[in-house]
Amino acid sequence: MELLFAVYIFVLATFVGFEVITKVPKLLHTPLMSGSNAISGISIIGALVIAGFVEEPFRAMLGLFAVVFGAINVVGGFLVTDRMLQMFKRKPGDREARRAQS
Amino acid sequence: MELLFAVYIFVLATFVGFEVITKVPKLLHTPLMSGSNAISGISIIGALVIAGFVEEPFRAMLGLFAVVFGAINVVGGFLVTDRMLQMFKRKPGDREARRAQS
Amino acid sequence: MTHIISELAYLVAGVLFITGLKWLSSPESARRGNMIAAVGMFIAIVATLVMQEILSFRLIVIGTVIGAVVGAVAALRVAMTAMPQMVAVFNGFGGGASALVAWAEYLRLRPGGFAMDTPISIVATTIIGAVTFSGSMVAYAKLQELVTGRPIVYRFQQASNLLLALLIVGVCGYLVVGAFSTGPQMELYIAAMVLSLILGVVFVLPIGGADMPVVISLLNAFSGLAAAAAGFVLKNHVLIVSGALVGSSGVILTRIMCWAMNRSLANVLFSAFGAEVAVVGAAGTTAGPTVKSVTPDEAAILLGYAKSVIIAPGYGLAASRAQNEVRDLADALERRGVDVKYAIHPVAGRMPGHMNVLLAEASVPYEKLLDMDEINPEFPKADVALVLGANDVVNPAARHDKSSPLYGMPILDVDKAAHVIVIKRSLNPGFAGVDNELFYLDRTRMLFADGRDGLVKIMQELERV
Amino acid sequence: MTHIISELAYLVAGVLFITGLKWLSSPESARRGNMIAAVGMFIAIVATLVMQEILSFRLIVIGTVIGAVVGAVAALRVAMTAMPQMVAVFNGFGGGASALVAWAEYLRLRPGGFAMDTPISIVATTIIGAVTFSGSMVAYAKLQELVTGRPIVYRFQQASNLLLALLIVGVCGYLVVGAFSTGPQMELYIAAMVLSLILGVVFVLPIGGADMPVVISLLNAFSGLAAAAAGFVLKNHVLIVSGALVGSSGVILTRIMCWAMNRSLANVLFSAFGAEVAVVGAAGTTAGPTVKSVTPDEAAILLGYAKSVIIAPGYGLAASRAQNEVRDLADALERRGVDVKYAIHPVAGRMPGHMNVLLAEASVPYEKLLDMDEINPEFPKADVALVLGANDVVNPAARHDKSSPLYGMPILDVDKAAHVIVIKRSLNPGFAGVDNELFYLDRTRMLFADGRDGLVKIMQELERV
Ligand SMILES: NC(=O)c1ccc[n+]([C@@H]2O[C@H](COP(=O)([O-])OP(=O)(O)OC[C@H]3O[C@@H](n4cnc5c(N)ncnc54)[C@H](OP(=O)(O)O)[C@@H]3O)[C@@H](O)[C@H]2O)c1
Ligand SMILES: NC(=O)c1ccc[n+]([C@@H]2O[C@H](COP(=O)([O-])OP(=O)(O)OC[C@H]3O[C@@H](n4cnc5c(N)ncnc54)[C@H](OP(=O)(O)O)[C@@H]3O)[C@@H](O)[C@H]2O)c1
Repeated sequence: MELLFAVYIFVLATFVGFEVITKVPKLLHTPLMSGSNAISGISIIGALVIAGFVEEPFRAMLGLFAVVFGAINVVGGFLVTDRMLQMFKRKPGDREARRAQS
Repeated sequence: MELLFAVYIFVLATFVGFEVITKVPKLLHTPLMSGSNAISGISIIGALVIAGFVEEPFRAMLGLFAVVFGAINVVGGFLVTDRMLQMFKRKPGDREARRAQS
Repeated sequence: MTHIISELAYLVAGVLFITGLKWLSSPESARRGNMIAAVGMFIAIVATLVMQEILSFRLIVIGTVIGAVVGAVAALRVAMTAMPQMVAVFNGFGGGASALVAWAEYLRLRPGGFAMDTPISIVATTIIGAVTFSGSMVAYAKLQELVTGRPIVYRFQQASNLLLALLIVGVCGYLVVGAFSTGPQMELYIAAMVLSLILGVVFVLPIGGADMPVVISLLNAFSGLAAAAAGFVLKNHVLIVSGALVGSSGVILTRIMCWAMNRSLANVLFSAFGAEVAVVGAAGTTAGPTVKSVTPDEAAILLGYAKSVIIAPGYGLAASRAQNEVRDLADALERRGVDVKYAIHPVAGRMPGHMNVLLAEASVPYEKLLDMDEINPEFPKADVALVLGANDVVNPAARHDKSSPLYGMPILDVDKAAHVIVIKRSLNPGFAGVDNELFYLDRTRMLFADGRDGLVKIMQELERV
Repeated sequence: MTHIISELAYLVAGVLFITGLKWLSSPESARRGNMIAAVGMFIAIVATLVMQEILSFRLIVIGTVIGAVVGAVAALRVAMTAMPQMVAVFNGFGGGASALVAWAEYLRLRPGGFAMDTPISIVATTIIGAVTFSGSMVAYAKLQELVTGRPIVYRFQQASNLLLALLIVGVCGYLVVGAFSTGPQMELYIAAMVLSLILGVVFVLPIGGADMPVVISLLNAFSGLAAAAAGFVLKNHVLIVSGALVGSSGVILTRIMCWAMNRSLANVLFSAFGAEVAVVGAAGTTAGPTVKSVTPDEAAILLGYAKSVIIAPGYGLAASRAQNEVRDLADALERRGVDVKYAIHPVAGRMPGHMNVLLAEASVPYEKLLDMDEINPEFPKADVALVLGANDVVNPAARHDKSSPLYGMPILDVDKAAHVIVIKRSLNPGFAGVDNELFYLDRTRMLFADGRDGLVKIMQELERV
């Protein structure tokens, strides 16, 4: 049952992913790549539990490395994406114009 | 847990639904309406189990009605959608033309 | 093990439903998409019959046969113009099936005691399913004109409806909270169901016939939700997946229709829109300036010697079942070298995409059916705009008259064509109940006739031109 | 109860990831979308820390701090032009984290015995994660030119790679089948991991540096799959949801890139494309007809007196970091009343959307960046097409020369403009290693210079014009 549940979720989430991603315009493909890459750092939450279980030093060590790896991926990924996206601007002054309108 | 699972599936399927449906062009909105309507007849599969459990006549009776209702919805819905879609054609002769090309 | 197999079969069914809906997004693949969804349904049904414990197949067979025959006959015999009410009926039965399933589960589970969340799911399925059932039947009756299509209004209507809704919420709350105690639970449950059936009726009664498509689409969303809720009751995941899909589809279509009419959903549901049609209309017809009418032979000349003609069909096309005649006319014009296109407004007619379905029935290739946004820039270049039983969707007041109920709705810019020919039976207003200044423009000619008759006459004259 | 709360938190995180990706589809909301996804991640992490049994936070804090600092410093200091390799590194670490998690779970679960499906999930996570890790690191090294960007080929390469892959499959099969028996399981498990690391290396080595974006995107899909597989191991649903999202995103981007280059994925991965660059290139330069070169002041005159200029940037823009200079030039031209647009080919540069990111960095408003399909009809009307360090994406051979490796790739039609100015350092070929007949056209003028230098000089001259 647990497994079935997992398969269900995987299938549905894959559908969601395909549908959502195909809507992203070419303009944003590089940020999309690095943003989704940051999301794949989610395995850090598995790593956290393992690193917290200190009773078995070797396992905890593996956990530590996994946490480091995961954190690099998550923090680096989101920050680098933000840096890229920050640069996407409309015409300068445009934002003010629109604000004034509404 | 069962409930959580159900919620997960509901949320993900809703996302899928929104993404997929927003891509359907206006041209096809009426068939979409009747096609998705046919899918909502899925409760027939709950009805089948109930109608099969004849030991409790009243429940089985409810099941019988539910099966009838569900079957009307499913059969009628898919057929009427098919009838509509059958009518959507490109230019007459177009299909032949394309077949000849490929 | 059988459990796993049936769950997998259900997953496959769900995937097929999704794929089917995806394929519905292009006219090329739409038909296959519908079939794929039907295959998904078949798989789900077979998996249920094979994998679940079924004591007797007698009732199942009887029920399925009756339902399938009724559904098939209805689906194959209904006229294309009656599609909206057909969808409403089917939809109502779907909601009804969910409600009945919930009822049966209530009977089964109550003696043994419920799991935590089941009472809520059961009650929700029952209410939503019952409202869907009775509401859809009223929508059907209105569209089929078994009762008047006009909004049925009476004093304290909204107040009493609100009271009824609150009553249902109260009963349900009691049912859920008291689910684990004894008491007159069964009676209350049935009361909740009956009250919901009544709510469905009184909820739809005050809504005008022309707003029924919105209501049907909303009820479609409801029937999806009912199926999903039934899935929560039965812990059946294919029900949840399908219900969620249908629910979101219904919500999106409802939203699109409201947008295209530039009205809020609340306005559609609660404003008894169209109740005063006669009054405004009559005023407009008697007091207004005069209009120029045209005879079929004059119209034939105008059309026959034009370089480009845009046909803007509306509800009158459906009402007079003129889809084949309009196609014949277009063909005749094209043989004469006239460029003919169709301008399709998103809410022309009485269902989303209504015009598309009708014209497709008459084998008009769908590339000729142009969306409002595409065709509007073409009107200034067109020689003749032929308005066929359309009214609100070509009313220029929507552009400039802030007091008009249509104000803000995007319209087809037929008034920008060099000439406008309007075929309708009278100067009566359309669904929104407002007069149309288009009819009084200098460049407009009215051809007062039933849509089909008018077209046939033009055709006859055209052959002589 | 805590379990339910954390599951709900995970569900919220999943929904935020989806919402974030949805918002990434418009430049207006993309930044917020990324933040929303980050919030989702934060919620998932907090829920884990609060709700799961954690014996000690020491290692967690150490690990998180180290990782966060390293990640943040790298992310904030990397040059925009080095984005591809940065993404590769991050991606590799993600895959590595999944593999390590699987290893730890293997150690934990093996003594007690596995549930039915766990061995498969663990093994899958390990292999995919390890391949992702080592493959990404090699991709990084190639792009950063720590090793040569050229395909590294040797005899029996494909055969030995295949053998390695089969060996891994064999070991894994044995591991899964024998999961419930005793024996040298642990050793075999480690062997599988090491072999996978090797596979990642040898898989990427023969792929040319310019094809790295495709590889990175594919490895991105892998890291998603690894996370999803880890979710199957841990029965953690937010891992599954996120992994599936990333997996599909990676697959789609990979497909899009292959389409845009008109090559199959297999061709990208296995053909050692670009290994013979030098040969073809040299042949082209020595034996070909002569080209007309142009001085910066002549170019400035051509540009300054044009009515409309289209700039077609390519990899050379990234290599010479000329994004600010190109913007300055465009501004200067616009001040003189010249209409300036940018033509963005989908695979110009070395990543999908590479040009967009670079030009956005220089604050070029994104409405000026026109897709290939939009801009191509404009070239015939343009006075000057300024090709800035682009080569393959403007090679007319793609249109007509069936023997060219570029044949069939859609290109920017710069050769249809009245004049073409090409800024690059030499006549050397671009990534595909083929000569470009564009350079030999009558209307083409070559400005041999580093991209940035060339632009700066044109600017200087322009001020005098
Ligand atoms: N499509 C949807 O999804 C949808 C949903 C809800 C509401 N609506 C509403 O429905 C309206 C649709 O606009 P519309 O322009 O298509 O229709 P309309 O505004 O309702 O006007 C239809 C016109 O057709 C004429 N007509 C009726 N029967 C005819 C016949 N047999 N032959 C010739 N003419 C006939 C009527 O005039 P005579 O009586 O003079 O002949 C009437 O004025 C909009 O107000 C829209 O908001 C649409
Ligand atoms: N974008 C992607 O996602 C992606 C992914 C995989 C593969 N690719 C491939 O990459 C290629 C991209 O095409 P492209 O036209 O952008 O690039 P290209 O064909 O690789 O050509 C780039 C040109 O820029 C010149 N250049 C290099 N450094 C320069 C500098 N500092 N200053 C001035 N010019 C410089 C080079 O000529 P000189 O040496 O003479 O200066 C070279 O010919 C395509 O073949 C595509 O298939 C792209």
